[in-house]
Amino acid sequence: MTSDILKDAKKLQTSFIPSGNFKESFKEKEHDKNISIQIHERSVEDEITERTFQDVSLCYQCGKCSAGCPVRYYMDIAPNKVVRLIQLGYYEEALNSDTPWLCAGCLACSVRCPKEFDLARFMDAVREIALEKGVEIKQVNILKFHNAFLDQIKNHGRSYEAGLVADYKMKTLDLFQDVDSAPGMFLKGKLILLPHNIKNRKEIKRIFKKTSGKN
Amino acid sequence: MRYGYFPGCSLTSSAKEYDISLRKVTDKLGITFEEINDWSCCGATSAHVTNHKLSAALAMRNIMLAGQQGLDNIIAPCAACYNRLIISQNEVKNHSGIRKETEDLLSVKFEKDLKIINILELFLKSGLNKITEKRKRELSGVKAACYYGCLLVRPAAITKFDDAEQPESMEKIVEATGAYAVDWNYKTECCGAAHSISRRDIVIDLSKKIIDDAIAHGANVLVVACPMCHTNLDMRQRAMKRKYPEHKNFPVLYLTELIGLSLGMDEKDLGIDLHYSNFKYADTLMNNSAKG
Amino acid sequence: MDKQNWEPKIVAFVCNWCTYTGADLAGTSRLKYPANCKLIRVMCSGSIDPVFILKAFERGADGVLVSGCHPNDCHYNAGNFHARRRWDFFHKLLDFIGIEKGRLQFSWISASEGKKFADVITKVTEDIKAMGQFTSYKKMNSEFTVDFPADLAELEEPVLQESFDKETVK
Amino acid sequence: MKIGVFVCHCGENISSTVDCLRVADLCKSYSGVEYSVDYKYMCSDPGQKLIKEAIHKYDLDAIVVGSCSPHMHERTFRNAAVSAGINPFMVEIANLREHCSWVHDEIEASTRKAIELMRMAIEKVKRDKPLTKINVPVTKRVLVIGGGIAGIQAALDTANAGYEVVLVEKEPSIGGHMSQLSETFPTLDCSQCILTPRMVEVHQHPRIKLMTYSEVERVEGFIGNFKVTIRKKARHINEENCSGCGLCITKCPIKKKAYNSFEEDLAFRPAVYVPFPQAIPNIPVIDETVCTYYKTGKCGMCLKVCDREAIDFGQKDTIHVADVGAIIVATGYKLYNIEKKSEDSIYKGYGEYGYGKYRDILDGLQFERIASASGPTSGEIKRPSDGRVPKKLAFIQCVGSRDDSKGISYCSKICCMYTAKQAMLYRHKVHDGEAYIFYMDIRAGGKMYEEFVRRAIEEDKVKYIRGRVSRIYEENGKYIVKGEDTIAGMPVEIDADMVVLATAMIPQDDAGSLARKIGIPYDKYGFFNEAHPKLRPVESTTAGIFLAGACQSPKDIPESVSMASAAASKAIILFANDTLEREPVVAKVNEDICAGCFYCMKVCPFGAVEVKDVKDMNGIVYKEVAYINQGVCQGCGTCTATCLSKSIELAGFNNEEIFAEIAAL
Ligand SMILES: Cc1cc2nc3c(=O)[nH]c(=O)nc-3n(C[C@H](O)[C@H](O)[C@H](O)COP(=O)(O)OP(=O)(O)OC[C@H]3O[C@@H](n4cnc5c(N)ncnc54)[C@H](O)[C@@H]3O)c2cc1C
Ligand SMILES: Cc1cc2nc3c(=O)[nH]c(=O)nc-3n(C[C@H](O)[C@H](O)[C@H](O)COP(=O)(O)OP(=O)(O)OC[C@H]3O[C@@H](n4cnc5c(N)ncnc54)[C@H](O)[C@@H]3O)c2cc1C
Ligand code: SF4
Ligand code: SF4
Ligand code: SF4
Ligand code: SF4
Ligand code: SF4
Ligand code: SF4
Ligand code: SF4
Ligand code: SF4
Repeated sequence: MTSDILKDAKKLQTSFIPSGNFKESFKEKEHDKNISIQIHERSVEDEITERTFQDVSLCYQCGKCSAGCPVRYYMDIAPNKVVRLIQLGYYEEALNSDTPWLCAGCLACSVRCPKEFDLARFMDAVREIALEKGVEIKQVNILKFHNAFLDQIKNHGRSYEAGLVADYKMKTLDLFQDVDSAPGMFLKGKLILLPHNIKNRKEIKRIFKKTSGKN
Repeated sequence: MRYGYFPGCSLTSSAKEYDISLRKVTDKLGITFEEINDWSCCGATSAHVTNHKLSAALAMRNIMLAGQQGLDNIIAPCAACYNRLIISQNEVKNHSGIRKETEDLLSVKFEKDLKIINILELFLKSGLNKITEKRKRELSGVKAACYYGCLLVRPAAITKFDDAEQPESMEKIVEATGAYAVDWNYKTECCGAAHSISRRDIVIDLSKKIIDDAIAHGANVLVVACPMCHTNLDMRQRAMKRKYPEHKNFPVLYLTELIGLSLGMDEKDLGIDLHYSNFKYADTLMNNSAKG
Repeated sequence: MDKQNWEPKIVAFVCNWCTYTGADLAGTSRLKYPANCKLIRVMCSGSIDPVFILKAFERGADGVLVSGCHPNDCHYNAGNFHARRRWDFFHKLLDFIGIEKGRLQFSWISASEGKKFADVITKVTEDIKAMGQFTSYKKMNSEFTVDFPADLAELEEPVLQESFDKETVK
Repeated sequence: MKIGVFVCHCGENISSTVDCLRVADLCKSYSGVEYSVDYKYMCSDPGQKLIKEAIHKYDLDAIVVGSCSPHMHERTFRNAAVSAGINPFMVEIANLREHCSWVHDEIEASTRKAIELMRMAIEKVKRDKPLTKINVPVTKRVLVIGGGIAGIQAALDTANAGYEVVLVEKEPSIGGHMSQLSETFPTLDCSQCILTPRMVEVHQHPRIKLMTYSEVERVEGFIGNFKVTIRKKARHINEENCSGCGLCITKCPIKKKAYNSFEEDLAFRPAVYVPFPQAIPNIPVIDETVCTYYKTGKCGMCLKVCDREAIDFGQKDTIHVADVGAIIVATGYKLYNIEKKSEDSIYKGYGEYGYGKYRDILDGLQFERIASASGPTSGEIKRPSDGRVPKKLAFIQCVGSRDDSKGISYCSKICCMYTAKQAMLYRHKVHDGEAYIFYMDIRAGGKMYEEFVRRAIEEDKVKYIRGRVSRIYEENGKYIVKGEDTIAGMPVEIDADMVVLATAMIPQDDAGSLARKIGIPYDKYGFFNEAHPKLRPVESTTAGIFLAGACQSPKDIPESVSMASAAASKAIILFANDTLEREPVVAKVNEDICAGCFYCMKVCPFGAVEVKDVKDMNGIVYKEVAYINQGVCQGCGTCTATCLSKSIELAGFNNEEIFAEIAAL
């Protein structure tokens, strides 16, 4: 506990005192070898603004988003705090958080935010940037699921559960998780074993290829 | 006005019954539509949470195809597809940068402005009185908790068809079938569908709360309009029971299935037997009707 | 007049309450700025008629500055909003008749912004200097302007130039 | 025209960088200049004497002084001109000091500029016309609109200064919102107890004419000379005859058809009613919309019981006209309603808090009534739904306030304080009750305010939770309040028995239409605009119309009262003279060329433009033109630039004068 508090105090110092400019001080950290993410000239905050068309400083930290978030209890930090970290330049902490990955994209926060800040969209951008910067994602299964799902689309144009579940299970090596549903589905003829390939798979492949490049 | 149909991936597999009942019911009500040729997945949650450009392109591909096919509207029965399509379309409309990027990606120009409509809008538009007129089965004992989920009405500024906090359109449809719609609290609470496979623990908790609230408010059936919601609320009940032993199986119907039942259709015809929980829905509900 | 010694002639239309007073403050603070710009005082920037500006160009101004109170600070409440609105339109018109937009500048300077006044005048002067002399005003379509009253139209070109030059020679 | 030119050295202030002698010499060569001279100190007595003598000696018609800023000495030189017989508006000042010598160092450039400035002034003065100050008489009577605490205070102050007051209140009684409050922060004194004596004083004051149940229909005229038309709505009770015995009220069989709006709809009232027992005047009103007599022609119970023959079912609205010299607007506020009223309203409503479908979710004023000793529960804190005493109370601040998406962007300023007060009152009344307040910031800037809030926390153990609530819903008779404690970084759920929303203070519904009627501007929300946010906070931008209380922005009682006294003193200052003198810088329409487009009317910030009929010799109207009311026009000139046909001139700054300045360059 104590050490954590001290760590926080130290962080505050490096962030606030030397330059008075959060973005600058983040750049200073470039020399710190422990930090796994790359630092671009553009700050993460600017990148988010560019991708989401909204200024992060809009958020006045009322917490209404977190108060109504259905997955709040499973997150390591509150959604509003992720915004706060970005506002203050603690990009590393924000990008390393579980919260964006646990966000279910339900939009409850976005429709209730008094400042009309689209937090769900903000979370999208944080995830994108974390992936691009190669941050290690702790909610690994969630990411693996998304990848498995996208692989389905990439290869077939549509997703189909059997392939998805198989692919996901290969990726996670968690073979027993869904036993209570898969056999039932199969028996009911809902778990189709062969993928439905769309005709123009070439186009889909092209879309994937062209969008996979880093910004 | 030519309606386009975008079933989305789920309706071709895990939510076949939704597709089946939708086709049956619309047929009976005289609503016709054409499936979009060679449609592809809208990208779902996975695309937009990891790669926005990809997500926009996947959604817009389908809208573009529908346009080329000469359609004016797209019916997207899956709430998630509906949300992805309408949000992507909105984004392309409002941000010329994204528009250009996506147009380049798909090598087309977006010219036609198609209206994306969800299942509720479809029934509201085509006239609720048609349902009432053709009603065959007595459903007055059905006490339905209308579950919108999170993506059907949000964000209201874009979907523009119902209130985001106290929506009432599904209730109107349910009441047109002669069933009773209960007032409850979890109409728009998220069931966590995005994490259905990867974080089942979360999904089970969230879905459990939804079912409990429906029961607490006197509902005897949950009515949904989204395959993801259905999967979580129906299929996950066994796992729910494992975690919460006191849990009792609770019927979850697609809105189209409820309409089908009221129109006098057979359970099997509607695909209700494909549900994970083995209920004799019609019987249960009818019995309730008898009981009043 | 040879090109080397050319000094731009700039007219500023300013409101009585904010910018004119701001200019006073620049004076009391002894700030320095180029002497090319002369102020014409009006009660409110809302009363500045686009015709005034065209007239100024017609009379040989190389640049025109219009300045009033900040939004919400207008002494008359809303005059500067009207000015602003008129401007958006007028800028387009200028473009249409072939006057570079930079020749007409717009700013908000309050009564306490002496420094800003000096800075704006310096900047405008430099901008106009960089653009060079404004010769195309003659081409201006007369249908966009109203005539000067007769006695003014005939007003001799400023006497000061010649006599002043004479005196310096002397 | 003979013009005199006077170039001042200002000691060395001007002459150190401007060659004053040369400037004066050169000016001589300009046509019309009869005399030109330079002098060390023009503003000094000898300097002024020099000007006066020159005027006499050379028979000058106009003068130009090259000196400091007109804001310094324009008045000095005008006075000098006047005493030598020249019209003060035939004086122009060229600003050679602030705009020239002090800001340039090069002698040559400065001198050159000085000459140009002089020349501009000379060309302008040639076209100046003599103007005379405008004198308007003053009617020494004030109209106060709104009888809340602000209107009451303003009326009493003006009346006590010796002037007549007409106080117009749209409700049946004066008192406004203050009469609804329980106890008031920061001293917790009883609202009614301090308000009632003032209301009585208004009623009995010989110089205050009180018109309740009345509304202002029209305001014409201008400062010192307003003519107001007032509609006195039919009470259906003859005020002269009624003794206020209240018999009609107790006998009226209609008991539960109409919500009692004074009780914020927490109770009912009969068809014939006074809003509250201490009402001033204590004369009932019959509500036509519910009274049986108006529906069926029967009943008439009140008519039977009233032995003073005061019931008058046939009474009609009456129209009254009053001449006043000043108007004080004090129409107060209303509260944001969390129910969505309409699709296009700027207030979107709070569906997530239940759109007002739960009866135990109250707004601030409803709680005031419940906490008030004279309220529907006689001051006992009880749930409206079942009358139980709530053991857990949640307060939510900033509902509608500071919310760009559902309400308004501003901070309502008083709700932090009244929430602290209400939580305190609750804790005083329900000793074993818990009070939670969800807040974003505490804005307690005022004398004893922060101490008050701390007292709520430290002495009364009210729990403050920093974070906005996302949802409220009912579960087993409790209200689940879902919040986030943003300080602890933890989600919070409170199962409250009752919830009080500190809803935003917003303008009255009719604020906009009232403002247009009386010709004052209002902001995008509907609050009336002050003339200057810091230096003229109680004046509207329309001369002679003053503002008091919460109609200008959210305010508590102390502020409303200070503003009311300030507005009263502004009116009294106006009445200190019999006539008003105004600068003649006003706009005037040339009726011959006015095209009657009335664009000028749209842009005039002061509503000075009126429609005037132009008649031919037979008295037949053949066109409408704009007419500028010189009493109202403030001389901004916005209309002049707007008028396409160039039919408006601003005296002292007309087009010709400005063209002259341009041409002189
Ligand atoms: C819940 C709550 C608690 C509060 N508690 C406190 C407290 O403890 N201490 C404190 O200092 N302040 C408190 N206030 C603030 C206080 O109510 C206001 O500061 C005060 O009432 C403002 O007075 P006013 O005269 O400006 O407006 P109002 O009280 O609103 O009076 C305006 C009057 O004008 C009348 N009117 C409106 N329109 C017209 C029209 N067109 N023609 C004629 N008449 C019209 C209205 O009927 C009303 O009588 C509280 C406010 C609220 C909402
Ligand atoms: C850092 C700071 C920034 C501020 N910024 C703003 C702002 O942006 N906007 C705003 O609205 N307000 C601002 N204020 C507040 C503003 O300064 C005050 O509201 C305002 O100055 C108060 O005016 P006053 O006349 O009451 O008092 P003062 O300005 O203090 O004037 C009192 C006068 O009385 C004289 N005096 C004192 N005692 C005696 C005596 N015994 N006999 C004779 N004369 C005496 C003093 O010398 C002084 O001249 C700011 C205040 C501070 C501290
Ligand atoms: S609701 Fe909006 S303003 Fe409030 S903390 Fe969340 S993002 Fe920020
Ligand atoms: S969109 Fe994400 S962060 Fe927002 S409420 Fe839903 S799950 Fe929470
Ligand atoms: S109207 Fe008659 S009965 Fe009613 S209060 Fe007046 S005097 Fe009494
Ligand atoms: S006539 Fe109307 S007001 Fe009179 S007693 Fe009957 S209902 Fe009441
Ligand atoms: S006064 Fe307090 S409660 Fe009211 S809007 Fe301002 S901060 Fe919110
Ligand atoms: S003391 Fe000053 S800085 Fe602190 S809260 Fe009050 S007003 Fe703000
Ligand atoms: S703008 Fe000019 S023409 Fe039009 S009404 Fe006003 S004065 Fe007349
Ligand atoms: S000068 Fe200004 S105040 Fe006067 S009439 Fe014209 S616009 Fe109105």
